[in-house]
Amino acid sequence: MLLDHLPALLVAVPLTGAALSFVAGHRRAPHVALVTAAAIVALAVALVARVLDAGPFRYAVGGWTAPLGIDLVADGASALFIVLTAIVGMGVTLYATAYFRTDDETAYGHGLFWTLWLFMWTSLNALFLTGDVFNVYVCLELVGISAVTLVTLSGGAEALRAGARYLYASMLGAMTYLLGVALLYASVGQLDMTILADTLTPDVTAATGLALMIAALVLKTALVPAHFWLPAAHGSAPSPVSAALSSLVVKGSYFVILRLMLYVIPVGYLGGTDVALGVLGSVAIVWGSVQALFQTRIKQLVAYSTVAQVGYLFLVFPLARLGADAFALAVTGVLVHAVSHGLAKAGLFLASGSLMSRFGHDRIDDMRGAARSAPVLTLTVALAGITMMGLPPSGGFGAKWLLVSSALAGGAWWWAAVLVAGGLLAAAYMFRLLAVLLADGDAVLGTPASAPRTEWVPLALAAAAVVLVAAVPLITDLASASNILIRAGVTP
Amino acid sequence: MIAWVPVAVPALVGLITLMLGETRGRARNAVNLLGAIGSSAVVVSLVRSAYAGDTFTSRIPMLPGLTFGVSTDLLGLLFSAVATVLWGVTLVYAIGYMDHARDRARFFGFFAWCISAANGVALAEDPISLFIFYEVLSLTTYPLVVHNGTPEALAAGRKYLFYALGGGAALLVGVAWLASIAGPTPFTPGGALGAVAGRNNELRAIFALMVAGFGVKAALMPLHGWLPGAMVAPAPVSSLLHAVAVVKAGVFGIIRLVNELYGPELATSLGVATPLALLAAATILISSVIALRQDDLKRRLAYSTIAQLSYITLGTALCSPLAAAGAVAHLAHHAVMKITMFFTAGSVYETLHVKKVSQMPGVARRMPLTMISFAVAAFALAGIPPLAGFASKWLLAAGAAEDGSVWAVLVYVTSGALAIGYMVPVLTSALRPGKHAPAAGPESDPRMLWPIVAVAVLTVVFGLTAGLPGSPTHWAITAIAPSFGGWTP
Amino acid sequence: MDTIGSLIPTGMGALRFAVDDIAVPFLALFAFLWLVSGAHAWATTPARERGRLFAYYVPSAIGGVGVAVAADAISFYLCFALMALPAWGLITHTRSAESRRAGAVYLTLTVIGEALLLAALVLMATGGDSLLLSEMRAGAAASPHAALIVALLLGSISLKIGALPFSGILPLSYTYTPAGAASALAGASVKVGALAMIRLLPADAVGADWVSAVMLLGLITAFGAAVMGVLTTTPRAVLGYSSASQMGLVLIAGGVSLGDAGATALAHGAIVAFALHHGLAKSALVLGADVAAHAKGRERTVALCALALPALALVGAPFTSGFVAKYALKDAIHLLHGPVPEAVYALLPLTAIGTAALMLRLFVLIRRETVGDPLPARPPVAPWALVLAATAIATWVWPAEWNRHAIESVVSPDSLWTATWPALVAIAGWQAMRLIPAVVRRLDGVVVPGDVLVGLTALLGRFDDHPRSTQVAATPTSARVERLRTVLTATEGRLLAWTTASTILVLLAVVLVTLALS
Amino acid sequence: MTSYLIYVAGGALLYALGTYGLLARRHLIHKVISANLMGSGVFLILIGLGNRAEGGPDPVPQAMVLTGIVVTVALTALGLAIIKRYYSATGLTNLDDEPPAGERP
Amino acid sequence: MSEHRHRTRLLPLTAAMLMLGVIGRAILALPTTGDGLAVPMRAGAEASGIPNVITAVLLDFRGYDTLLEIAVLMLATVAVLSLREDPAALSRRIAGGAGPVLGTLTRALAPIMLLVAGHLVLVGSSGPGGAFQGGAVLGAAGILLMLSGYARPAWASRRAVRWVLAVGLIVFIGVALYPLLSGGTLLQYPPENRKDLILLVEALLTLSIGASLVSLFLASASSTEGGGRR
Repeated sequence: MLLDHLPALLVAVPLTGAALSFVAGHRRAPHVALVTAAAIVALAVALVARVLDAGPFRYAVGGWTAPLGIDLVADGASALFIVLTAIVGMGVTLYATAYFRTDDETAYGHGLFWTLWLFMWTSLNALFLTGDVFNVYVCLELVGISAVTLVTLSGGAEALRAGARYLYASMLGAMTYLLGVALLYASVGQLDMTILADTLTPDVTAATGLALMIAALVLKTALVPAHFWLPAAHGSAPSPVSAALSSLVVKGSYFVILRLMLYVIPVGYLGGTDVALGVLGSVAIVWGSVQALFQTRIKQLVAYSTVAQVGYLFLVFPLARLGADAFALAVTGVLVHAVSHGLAKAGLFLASGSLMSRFGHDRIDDMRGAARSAPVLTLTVALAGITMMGLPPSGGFGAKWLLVSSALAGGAWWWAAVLVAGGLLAAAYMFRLLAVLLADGDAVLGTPASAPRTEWVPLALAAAAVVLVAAVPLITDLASASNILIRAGVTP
Repeated sequence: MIAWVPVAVPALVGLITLMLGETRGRARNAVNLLGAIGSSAVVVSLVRSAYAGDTFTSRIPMLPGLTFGVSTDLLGLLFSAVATVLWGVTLVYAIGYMDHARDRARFFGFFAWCISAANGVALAEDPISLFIFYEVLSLTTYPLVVHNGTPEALAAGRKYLFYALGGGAALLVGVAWLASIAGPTPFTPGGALGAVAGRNNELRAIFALMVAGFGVKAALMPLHGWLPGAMVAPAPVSSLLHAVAVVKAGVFGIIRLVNELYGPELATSLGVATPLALLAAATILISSVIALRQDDLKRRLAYSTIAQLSYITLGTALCSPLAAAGAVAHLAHHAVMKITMFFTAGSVYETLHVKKVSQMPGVARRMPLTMISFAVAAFALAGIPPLAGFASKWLLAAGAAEDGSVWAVLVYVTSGALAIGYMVPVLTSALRPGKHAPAAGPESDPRMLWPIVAVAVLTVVFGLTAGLPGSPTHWAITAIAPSFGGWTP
Repeated sequence: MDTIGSLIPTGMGALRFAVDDIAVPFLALFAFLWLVSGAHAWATTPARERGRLFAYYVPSAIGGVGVAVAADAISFYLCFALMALPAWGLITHTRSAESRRAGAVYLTLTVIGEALLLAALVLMATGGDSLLLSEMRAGAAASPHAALIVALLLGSISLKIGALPFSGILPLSYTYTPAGAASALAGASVKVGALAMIRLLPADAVGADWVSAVMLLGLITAFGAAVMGVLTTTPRAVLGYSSASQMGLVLIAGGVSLGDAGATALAHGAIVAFALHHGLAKSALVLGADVAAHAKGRERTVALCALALPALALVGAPFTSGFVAKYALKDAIHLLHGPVPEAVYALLPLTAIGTAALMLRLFVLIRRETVGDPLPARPPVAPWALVLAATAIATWVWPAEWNRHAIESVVSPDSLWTATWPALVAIAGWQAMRLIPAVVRRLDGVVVPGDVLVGLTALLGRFDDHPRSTQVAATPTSARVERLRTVLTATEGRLLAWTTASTILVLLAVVLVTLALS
Repeated sequence: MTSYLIYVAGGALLYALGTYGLLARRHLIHKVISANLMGSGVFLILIGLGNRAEGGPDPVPQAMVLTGIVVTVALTALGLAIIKRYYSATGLTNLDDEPPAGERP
Repeated sequence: MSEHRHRTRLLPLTAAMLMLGVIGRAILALPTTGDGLAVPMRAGAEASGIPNVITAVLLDFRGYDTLLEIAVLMLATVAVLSLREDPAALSRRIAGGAGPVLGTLTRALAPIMLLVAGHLVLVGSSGPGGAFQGGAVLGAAGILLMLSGYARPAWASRRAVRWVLAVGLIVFIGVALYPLLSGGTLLQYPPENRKDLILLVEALLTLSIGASLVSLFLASASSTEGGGRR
């Protein structure tokens, strides 16, 4: 039965696509990518249906179950992230067919965007599915190498510098993570997450290893103060790449943290790490927002917005120790947030890219009057902004509501205060941008030939984020079908 | 599902308007007017049902343990009817006013969305649904505030957002907190918090948070700062949104909060109603005095609005049935009065480019019908019988007196005096001879003139029919009665 | 529950009008005066200004007539407002700066008065179960807010009738008003205050202290306004202060009416008497002064002679309407005991000295006055003559209790002397003043119309004409924001530098490990 | 004293050395080499700790190291390619995000 | 690239030392023996019939890691190719003149290197060796041929080059998916043709890896410096 092999196919299909797109050459690569993307979307939807139907399931690669082999784990959370990746990926692919259209064969990495992008997609899917901590390392490096290369795709000095920084950060993260795995394995002698969860006993070496792994993943997720590589990388990459990086790549490493912290590691095993992550998340919300507010270039602003939004993701950890109700609400909330931010940020970055190419520059203050000549893009920015701010009826609101409820249910109002303040700060920087776009100005912009794809794709993504609250019941079901909640024995 | 119609139709109209684009003006006007007429008809039929005791409720499941629902109760329909019917009137006016403006698609689209959100606020069946619509209203108003795109408008927009979103945040915390201790709490006349009645300090804090949230739109001092600035928006926006839909959403929230969430009894016993009343009273007096000193006509009207909104807040906070009914009635009455004035201000500006009171000499001769309408509304606002404002003010003051809150009576009458103080100079200035000669043709675009006359007539009619079945006063009394244990006047 | 129901105004159906005993004299007075004054105004106003004048005059007249027959709170308040507010248009008819200022003061005080009235009405309505004035008044004594109600009513009435310290409102409103309109204001409009006393002031609701205080206030107003009037320089201002002085006497009656029910009946009689007497006489004076001012030679002399009749009436000379009114008042006061009523009773005749002085001053000023603006037509004599006739007859023939005592005692030498000597004293004093011309000259015009209210005028002027526009202040914060931006951006720049950032990260890893092991 | 500790200690030292280099060296290639040092350190630790198994070395760490080496090679290749391209675009051999060490105030 | 003096930086040094301390503490806390997964792995290897346990882990138990590892390698190649400055770098022969010594040496060495590569692949299942080792030797041979100017014809078509680079991965995926047809899971080779399949994959991987290494070399040899003298 093909459905049983969904985890394998979700890795194999994009990987095949990547290899074939490389062979196909830069003219036919987009077609390969589109076909692959369509196939992944279908597979992702099937996976969601399967998980909702039958609950989480494991897939023993090579027929060897853990601890001998590597198990892929498909649960509600991984299905959710995979379907998010599929939707955003489809959008990015469509957008890219217009964005990278050029007659210059050498532009954009000699047309190798498609191959790199499909590699990245592969690695993200693999990352969301893997149940093995060492396999995570390989997946992370796949993500890292493809992401770094994609950042440098434009070949400009700034992009190269950003790529180099990103690469060094990746190296540092990779080595730290591997060191952590080495220590963990030396102590526990297991690599499978489920087995680890069952066998972890208090131990210095294991705790050190896990803490180092978390630190490495925090770096890859760009949580303040480890965000140093993100603004430059996301800001100087081509727009489809920025979109994928901001909305998906940081979620990849975050997903691993989520599984480690809430599934593998028992509460209190790592001492105050969860609270520390929450505090760093709060700092990220404030610092990222304030920096976003002061950016003068549009993609820098959006990139710092990612720094801030990533902060929310880490509030789940302190909330999760506040009791069963708070746990379930927090996990559901953070999943909703990840999805809504993924959609909205992709839309926002793609719209920024379209704005930049229509204006021919990226200076926010010189984008006056965009609302008149580029209404669809302005609307996209506005819709994405609604989600960033967490205003109803967006998914961001659903997430904020759940997280605030979790904080209040756990009696920890200060986290609620952070969440609310974060929404206001997001409003500050989003409306700084919107105000300029809505300002009176007579920017006469040419209509791009590829307008439908460069305008309606971002709009669709951002709009999806705004109406996401309608999909919250679905996300709640997926959260219930996630191993994290099943293991904790709670339902939202 | 019929309950969603007042929300859905304007939303759909807004969407179509935006998609039609800038150039297809005729289609845009047709869609908007048809939408307004259609949803007005639906609202009227809903009102008839509600009077007969049939309310419709519709819910959509949303977050875990959370539904998103609307209910067509009489109280909500009052606000909804005001917003929807006046939307139609304002549309006619706006089509005239915006005749040569730019970005009309954006304007009318967001305008319709605002009405949709306001209707949602009116009909929301629980605090969470209300909060959602409330936030949507904040957002959809922003493009209208900054519509002109001037630095001034942008600054005003920034300020508006600062307040609106700050208030929204307070409201969010309040609503979420309430939900976390009490679960779903659909609005129930007389109060919905019986289950958690003992947790007094938490309930007080939640009340304060929610008042802070609603207080922003209700322009309760010191949360009023955005409103005068927001007057840079085009006149139809000031008229319908900053006199009716948006600001009333705030006071309507307070009405729901006091009467149907906490209930007058709980609000009184918690001791939260009196501070709210005092705040409202202070707002009334201070803003009236400030209004005296405004030369810019729209700013003067804005400060007047701040005072009048607090009439409603004060009436609600007194927790007396008569005052509460008066507050609800004033919601409708103030709407027609203030919209008349803003229409006038806009019309005068658009026709003569006069926006300051001191520039008005001669206007009365140039635009007699317009200024007569203004005078009617101004006197109504000051509470001169038999106009609309008097009826509600009488109820408010009588309720206050019945409650033993003599100070509130004095506040009401004082502010009535101050209202004359800031309204009459407008009239006297307009009556003075000035540079504007009587017009040879029509005094202004008929699409602007007749809506003004229409709302002025409504002002008179509401006053003359006050208390008769179907009048806002009667409606308000019927709607508010269940909150006071089936009280009947 | 039903008791509250009637408090809710149910449309226009709630408005009740009734021609009852109280209404009749006022209705007659108001209707007559507004008609006759209107005729005068019509004749003396240039055709192109008539529309503007009567746009205010007619509503005011309707309100005035309506207030007389209003039987419930809403209609009373409505008609009160309808009468008082448009009067602003009459006062500012000339559009001069002074008139506008006067209008502003008038409007301010009127509006405050209305606010007080409304508050009182609301409180009275709440105590009882009806909006009918008669029942509200009857029920007010039982209201927990009785004292407040009385205070509010007295405040409102004081503003209307120009009791001290608001006496200036009357001269202010007459001085710049065209004669016909001024006649209506002085004769009728002010009397609404008297009507309000009867309709609204509850008997036996407050203690004797209140009665005394109000009576004293009335007495002081009677004297004070007279003094101020003498020191002004225009006939209208004198007439205005004279009105205030006379209304002070009415206020004494109003104070009496606050006492027990027996005194109230008499006091009400006195109030009606004074209303009729003063309304007609003052109207006659205003119209007559206008006629006289525009007359020449013999006509002027005749006019001045005819003008003496209402003047004497005000002084309370025998056989005049004033004689009747004062008798009624004395009867009412006489009923009360205690130091204050007795003192007031004793001092009451002295007020006539003040009035007499005012009248002398009026004649002096009219004679001094030169003809002002040429009128389209000479002021008509007929309306004036009608009012004169009414002044002479009305109080004597009115079928009521309050003039019986006066009619009975009109020929008694005692009463004749009482009515005459104050005038003689005043004349004597007047002559005496001639001996000190320097002082007289210095005092001439010490009081400007409006006295203390002029200060208010200045204040209001700011609000009315050219209010200072409140500009949105330029954002002073922008510099601070800029500095903040610099600091934050620099900090972020330093944080982003590779060595710092990666070191922080390694340290973070160490911290996390430490936390994990703690 | 057990022999595996020698490898492990050497690995840890290499790792620390590499860490310092990656953090503090300004030249881009120095950084890449430092990262490789770190990698070698981890590999040594892995192998060393794997040798604690009784009855022959644990094959899993060895497999991990083999995979790790390939990944590190890939990273190094990419790093060198970027550095080269960066150098030809800017003429710089450092990230240029901070003043040279000697000029710091 | 210019040299510059390096001054010891205190903060990074502290960080590195702290890291050393962290590692040290963790390691010293470990018991001196620890089997990890050694026992089950050896048992599994015996059961599956692969003599070399490391090979069993790499190709069988954790074959998924290896699949992704191959992906990493190809990705790195693609990445480096995307970063090349000279578009023609891949299809252009390094214009190198092989001197007489180098020419002779190359001619002698190349076949031997090919043989060695083949051998390494074949023994990979039982002893040290395998695709990576073979690929490395193959790549070295390729580079040698490039430098000495003998390999021109092989690089005539860019499409062909791409196929060679990708074929290893593509076939690996194909073989990995092949068991799905017969009801197995990903990478669960059917026992009957297990060995052949692995050999096929290894062989093609060797080719691809070798080609990758050559490409990496060529891509770096840009037109402005290095081997691209013109």
